[in-house]
Amino acid sequence: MAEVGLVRVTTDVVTVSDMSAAVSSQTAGAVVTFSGDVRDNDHGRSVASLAYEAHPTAQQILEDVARQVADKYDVVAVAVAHRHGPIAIGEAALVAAVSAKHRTQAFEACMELVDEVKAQIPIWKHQIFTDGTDEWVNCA
Amino acid sequence: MAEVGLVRVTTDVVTVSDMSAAVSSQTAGAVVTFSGDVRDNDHGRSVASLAYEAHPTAQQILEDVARQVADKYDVVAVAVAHRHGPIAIGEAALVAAVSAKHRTQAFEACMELVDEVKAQIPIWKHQIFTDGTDEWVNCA
Amino acid sequence: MAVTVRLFAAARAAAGVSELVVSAGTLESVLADAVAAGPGLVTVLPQCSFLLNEVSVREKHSVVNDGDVVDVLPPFAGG
Amino acid sequence: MAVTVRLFAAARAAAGVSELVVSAGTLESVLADAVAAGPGLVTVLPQCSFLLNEVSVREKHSVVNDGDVVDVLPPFAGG
Repeated sequence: MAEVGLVRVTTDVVTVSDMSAAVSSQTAGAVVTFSGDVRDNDHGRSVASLAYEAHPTAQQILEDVARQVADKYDVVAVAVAHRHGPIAIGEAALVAAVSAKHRTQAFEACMELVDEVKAQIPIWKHQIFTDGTDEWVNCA
Repeated sequence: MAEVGLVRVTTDVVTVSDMSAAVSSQTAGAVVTFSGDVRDNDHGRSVASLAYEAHPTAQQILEDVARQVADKYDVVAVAVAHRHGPIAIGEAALVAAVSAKHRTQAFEACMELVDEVKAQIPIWKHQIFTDGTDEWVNCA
Repeated sequence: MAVTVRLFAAARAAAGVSELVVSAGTLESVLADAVAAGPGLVTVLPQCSFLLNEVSVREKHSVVNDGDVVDVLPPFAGG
Repeated sequence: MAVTVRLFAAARAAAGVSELVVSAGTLESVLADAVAAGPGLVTVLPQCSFLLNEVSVREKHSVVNDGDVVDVLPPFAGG
């Protein structure tokens, strides 16, 4: 049974190195990581700054998603972290890592982990553009 | 057109951090990395030590593969390194990173990069088992 | 006692406050009271999902008792 | 002059040497001479691919001239 190595909703900087270390294992031959980084533009508009807001249940839901993916795939360990609060352009908002004996499982589980976190985690993204306007992403 | 950030056949330690740094970009929202690490067992046999041997054309072929993947996918940058010489258990033999605007392209390009490197690079793996026997992998 | 309505992200921005206190009733009556207290909510609510005491609730006729907490969640945008 | 045969990985291990010098001819004759010089090669060669001056060569009747280099490549195992 796969291990859930590290799952964190945090205001601290999150890094691929930390996630990778959290899933490292002598039995795993393959480690796949994902980093979703904050960009300075969105749909052609220039982003000045942004922040994420997390619901109090976000940590629990992130743990549930990690457990589901760990149970579904033939992997060794999974780890995932989502940052909230203000984030500087270029820094990571979401980082994930999966280790497995074989690379196909590691790639597939990491893809699904990222997809499911993005679908399920109760977190919101607020962007302030360089023209002074702002937007809550996905909220028309 | 995607950038080929760093391509290296080397006896030095190779790390996901270096590859990730080599593909980092303000325009890329997603970075996917792969690390293929040396294991202490193979098909149930205990591995004491191992080394990779590289053909003189390995660097050129790795560059060709990286270029092909960079041209095929809608990505920002790719980087890949393969180590040769003796490698300690737990260290990486092959590391790769792909950055892209969107995660699907980053995952798909990184998977294909790793598949193609494994298929095309003229490198051989020699394992010495704890029982004193040895094996050239894939050579019956 | 009464009911606490917690507003997040775009819902908080639209209402101008992060919490409202309204009367017990049904989810429907609670949300109607919330819109009365924070009229800006009217454009955001149709996109929102809701939690009753941190458990998802979809049925507008669900009973909301004194002491309950209703969360108003705009569409998520993690990652 | 003659032809240099470079042996890699399992091919080198089987022959006990990393290079052999044989006469010009065809790929087939070059490989036959290599097996004569390093009999252990006989079990490895059927799995190998070959380069002529670092370009892939498949046809056994390809001409190999004095000064050419033939590489014997066992199945790759990178990654």
